[in-house]
Amino acid sequence: MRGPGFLEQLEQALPGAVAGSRLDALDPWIEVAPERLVDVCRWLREKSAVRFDAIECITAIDWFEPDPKKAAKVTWQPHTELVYHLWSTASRVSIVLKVNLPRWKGDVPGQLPEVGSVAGVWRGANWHEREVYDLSGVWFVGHPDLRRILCPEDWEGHPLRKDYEQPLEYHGIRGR
Amino acid sequence: MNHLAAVLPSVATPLFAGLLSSPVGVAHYLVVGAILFTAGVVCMALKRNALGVLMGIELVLNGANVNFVAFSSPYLRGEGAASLGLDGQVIALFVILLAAAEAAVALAITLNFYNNHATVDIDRAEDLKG
Amino acid sequence: MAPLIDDDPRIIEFDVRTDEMLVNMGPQHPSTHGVLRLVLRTDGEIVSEVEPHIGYLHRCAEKIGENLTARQWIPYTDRMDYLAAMNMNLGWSLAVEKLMQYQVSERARHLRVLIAEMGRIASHLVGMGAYGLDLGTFSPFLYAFREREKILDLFEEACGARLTYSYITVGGLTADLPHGWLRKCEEFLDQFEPIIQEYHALLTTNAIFVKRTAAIGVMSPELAIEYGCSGPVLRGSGVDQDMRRDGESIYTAMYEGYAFEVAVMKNGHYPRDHAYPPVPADAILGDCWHRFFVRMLEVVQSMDLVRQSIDRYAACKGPLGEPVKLTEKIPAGDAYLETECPKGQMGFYLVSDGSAIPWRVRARSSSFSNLAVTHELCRGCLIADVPAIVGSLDIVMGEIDR
Amino acid sequence: MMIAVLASSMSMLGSTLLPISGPMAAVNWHSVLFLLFAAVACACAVAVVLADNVVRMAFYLVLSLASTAGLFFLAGAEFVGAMQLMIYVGGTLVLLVFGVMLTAQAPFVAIKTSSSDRVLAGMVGAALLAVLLQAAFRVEPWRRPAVAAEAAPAATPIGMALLGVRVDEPAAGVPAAAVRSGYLLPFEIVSIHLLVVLVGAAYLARAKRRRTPRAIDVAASSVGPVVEARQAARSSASALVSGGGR
Amino acid sequence: MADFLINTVGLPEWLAWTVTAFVAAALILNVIAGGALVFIWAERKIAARIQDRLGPTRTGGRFGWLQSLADGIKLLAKEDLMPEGADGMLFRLAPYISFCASFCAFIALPFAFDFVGQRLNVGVFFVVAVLGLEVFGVILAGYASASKWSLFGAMREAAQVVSYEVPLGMCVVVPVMLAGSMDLVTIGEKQAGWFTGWYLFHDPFTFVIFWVYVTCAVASVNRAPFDLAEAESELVAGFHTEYSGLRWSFFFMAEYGSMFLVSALAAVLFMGGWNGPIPVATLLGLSEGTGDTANYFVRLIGCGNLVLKATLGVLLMMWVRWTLPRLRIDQVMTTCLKYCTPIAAAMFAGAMLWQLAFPGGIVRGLSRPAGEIREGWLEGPGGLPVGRGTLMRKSAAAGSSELLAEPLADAKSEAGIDSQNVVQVVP
Repeated sequence: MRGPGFLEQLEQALPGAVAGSRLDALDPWIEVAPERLVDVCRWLREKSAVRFDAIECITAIDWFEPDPKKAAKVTWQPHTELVYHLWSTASRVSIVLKVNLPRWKGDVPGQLPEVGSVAGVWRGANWHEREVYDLSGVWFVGHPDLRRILCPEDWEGHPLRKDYEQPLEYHGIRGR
Repeated sequence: MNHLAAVLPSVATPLFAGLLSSPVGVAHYLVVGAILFTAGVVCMALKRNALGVLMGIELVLNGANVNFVAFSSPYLRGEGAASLGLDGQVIALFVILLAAAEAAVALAITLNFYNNHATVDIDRAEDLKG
Repeated sequence: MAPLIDDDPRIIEFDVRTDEMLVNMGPQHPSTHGVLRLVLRTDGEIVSEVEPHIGYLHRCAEKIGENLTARQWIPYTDRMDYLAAMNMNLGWSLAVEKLMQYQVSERARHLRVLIAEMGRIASHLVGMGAYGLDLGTFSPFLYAFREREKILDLFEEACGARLTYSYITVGGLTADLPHGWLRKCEEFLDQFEPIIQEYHALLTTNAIFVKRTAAIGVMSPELAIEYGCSGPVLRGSGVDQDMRRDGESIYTAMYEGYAFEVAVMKNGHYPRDHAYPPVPADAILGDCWHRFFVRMLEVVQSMDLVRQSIDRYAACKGPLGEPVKLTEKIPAGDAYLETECPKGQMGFYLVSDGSAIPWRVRARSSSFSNLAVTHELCRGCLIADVPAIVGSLDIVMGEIDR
Repeated sequence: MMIAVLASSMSMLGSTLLPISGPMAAVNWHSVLFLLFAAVACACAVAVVLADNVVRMAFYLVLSLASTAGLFFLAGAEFVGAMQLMIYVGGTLVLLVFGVMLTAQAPFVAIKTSSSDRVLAGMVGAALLAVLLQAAFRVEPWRRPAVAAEAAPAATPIGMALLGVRVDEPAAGVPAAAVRSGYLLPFEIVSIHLLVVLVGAAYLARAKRRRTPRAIDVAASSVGPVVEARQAARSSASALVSGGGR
Repeated sequence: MADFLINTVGLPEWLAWTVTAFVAAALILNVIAGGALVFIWAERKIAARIQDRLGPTRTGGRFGWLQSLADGIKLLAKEDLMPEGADGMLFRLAPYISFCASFCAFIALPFAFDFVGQRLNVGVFFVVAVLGLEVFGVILAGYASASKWSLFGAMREAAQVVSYEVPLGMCVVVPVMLAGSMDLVTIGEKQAGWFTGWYLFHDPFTFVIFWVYVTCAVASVNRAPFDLAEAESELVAGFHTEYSGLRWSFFFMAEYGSMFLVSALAAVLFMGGWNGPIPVATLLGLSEGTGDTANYFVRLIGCGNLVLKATLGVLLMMWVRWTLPRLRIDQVMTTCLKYCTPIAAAMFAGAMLWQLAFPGGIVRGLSRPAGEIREGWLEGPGGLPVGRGTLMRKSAAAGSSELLAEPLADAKSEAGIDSQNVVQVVP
């Protein structure tokens, strides 16, 4: 979505919520502060001029390079990036929200990063958040039913993290 | 007891003698009716499941029905025996119909009881105990 | 639960009470369209709650995508919606092309339309036949498969595969059509057209079929939008949205110059509905019948598009163009693209760090969102309605579980 | 006691059967079938008492009642027999099993009876049986084997009797006029009774419950609002250059 | 046959009767088992044709004749599974109960005049009653399987079959009323002659009620679109989900047996039974009583007639099954209680009134206003009924509507009266 005007409206309505934006990208995006995410989403759905009434997709990108040689060359700090693709059925426009989270909460490995759940804003986000939790390990605070969805309930680890290692065996089934 | 022991052989001999070759009479049917009736009574007394009691009642009614039909049967009438004629069959019919009605109501009561008490154990139905 | 008294407004029904029962429908069940498991909480025949459990077909396609080049991942998209693999190939190719800002030749563009719309017909035929199966009639299923076989024959002739084609690829298509293909395709369309009336007679207008589907599983447009439903499921609720018209320019440009009307009910009418059976009186917009009917209309719409694309493709004398190298580097950045697949809007999201292998690959499945709404639709329905509702969503587990 | 009765009857059966094992030519098929049906009926009736599982009880009861229907056929009461099959076995017992399933908490319902109850009931039952058997054998004419009679079919007379016209010959010694009234009144009473029972049972068995909101009740409102919202959004979104669409 | 064995072969009487009974039982069993084999093959072929494919083509020659036999052998060889937690005895017995019910009903079904296992005075009633027992095997199977899907199937079957017995009974009562007898042989005999004598064409009401009967019969034998108990898309396989091998096949033999039975019953009740549409035998001068061989020949033709009609009914059921979707359970009950029952009741009343107004049916009654009208009970001089007889009405041309009565030949001897004593009957 290109439109500095819209961004200004958002900043006016929710000061401090926007952490950054890039409107000249292929898919223009707005970076939102993690703690303001739910507010922003609620505003986008209910208050904004363009009602973003559908959530299409939630993606978690694990920015982490397990290979130390390559890791030396990368320009970014390791973090988890959440990407929300929203869609307005009414005006047929889309918007991309990005949220940057630490890879682990408080940088303690094993502690999942937390962000507010938008399942209360769009009911359709429920399964998407469950999938992100399941595969990428992000804890959505306030989600009504945050369980694994694609992997079995007793699966360990979050497969889409870059440092994920497949278990040697699962219930007697060889993994590697 | 003594009486029965004395009576049984005397009456049972003609009964069982040639059981396969001689035609059966009303008494044969009465024996079946008696067994069904007794089984029903015992069933009613014994079962704690309301539906079991219901089945006992069905058996009792059925035992009675056997007698009615036997008494009315044109095939079984021995010489000199009185026959109920058609009446016996019609009464049996009514018994069957009323048994169906009774079963429906009893079942409804059982279901109601089950809804309220979550059991069909009739020993638990003691709300009205004085 | 507080006891109810007779004049309590909460009591609406008086009925024989039965115990609640948890029933597993699936993962091995004839009408769950693959390995879907629905846990039903039932009171007698009435279903009070349905909880779908998915993941039985999870193959970590996204993780695999992080280890392959963009073109190498094409066969994995085949296996998502294996009933419309052509459309899956197209979606991923377009997403990559969007990030690469690559323009395919005009000839390839028309060929892509032709192939994608044929794929849509094939997918809807399966959807229709399987829906009949869900409602207990077997014959339409075979009628549908008979025609689908012919499409698969055509596909086989074009690319050598019958199910997992990998035909449309980044930068164009793997091969041009063989000689005489277009004529065979036209022959197929000519003989297929009257058969659609047969389907309408067997299903759409069949009294029992209408009774089983009309006013069942009614989904309001608000609900459909909130759950991110798409495709015929969304249009069946009366929402006028079709990515072929409303999508991003790289996708809509494909259909530029094509005449088609989105199959959605407007002012009580479907486009060109005089040629098709009337909407039954007891059908409510958003119910199973409408979802089914939208699919049937889209078959006709796709046939129309195929005819148009055949003409354009035949008229287009330019080169088809070569697909990009298998190890083509992708510029850094990210791109998200949704295409209109037969089951709904299939989104592909690609994050690249500048190498040939994407950093992150994401497939947004339409059936995933469409299935998520099941528990809303099935609340209070009968057991027999559950297959009817799930069938009307026309899901494919390969796409949901990825 | 019961065992004693059974043992004595068994021994008598054995002793009496032996002499007639030779002349099988005189087998009376009516008697053979009677024995068959009677044995099944009695054995299953006893099995009903002994079984603990309600569904098995119902199963034995079905066999018992069906065999009794066979006895009715043998006794020439074909209509009653068919009625027994249809109403009792096909209707009442199906209803019973239905009730069992509606009230089943565990997969197999079995409420055990205590063994002291069993002994007590067995004694009482045996006493009752003894009395009944005695009564059965007491009346001389009943014990006489039947005169083989070819009986007229009873279905039509029963039908006529239920409609108030007696067409069968009256029993011996009864004045013809006394039985002419038939069974119209009882028939009507039973009909009304059945109707009342039907209503009453339906009323009794109902349970109150909250209605689960059906999807159809929260059904689709029209498309109108969305379309309007779209128009509104279109105009207000003019500030934006949408990323998609045209 | 027993007479033949005793007199000609010289068997002792008890052996002769036993052999006769076993032969009769074997014949009926053959009708069911052999019929099931043929019908399953036919169903495959018909389904295949309806669905634009070939069906079995190789097993046993050109048309796959032996396909069902091969299937039967396969089923025999299959492992007989029983789920853990099932009630073993009931689980094992249930298929046989179903089959027995289906089998027993054939006892009273006449295949031709006197070609009947046991001619019962209440034949119709017996057949319908015994057919209703089949549900018990299904219920037990569903219950004993310890599977929720089976239980659902059983409950549906119980609700459905018990409900459909009501309209089915009403439909069956109409021919009984017209024939004045519940004896299937008598009902069949009454429709002898040309096809215009069939009760199907008796009057408009019987024509309608025939189709109600067809609906109810399809429902009561659990065939599509009423196959709720085994609805494979909802209940996996319903009551026989847990069955395999031979036990499973017994359910199917029972199903095909019942299908044939209700079709044959329809033929006897409405379509003239063993009487062909054109009385070929009569036209050829062959009729009952011409001689033993002729009798046998005529009956054989009649038997073929009935089997043909019943097969047509079975084929109709197959056609319906492969064409229509399945109804939902509430719709099935609605069909029964809101449509079939009232229609059947109204048609019953209509047929009754028609019989009063135009006795003898639409063709006979209108073309032959005088002559034989109907049978009834005759009143003797003392006002007491004296026996069965035929009520006559003098021809309208004679200008009199007086009712006369003539006792039937056998009734005369039975009641010990002759026609002179019989006077008028209530009009």
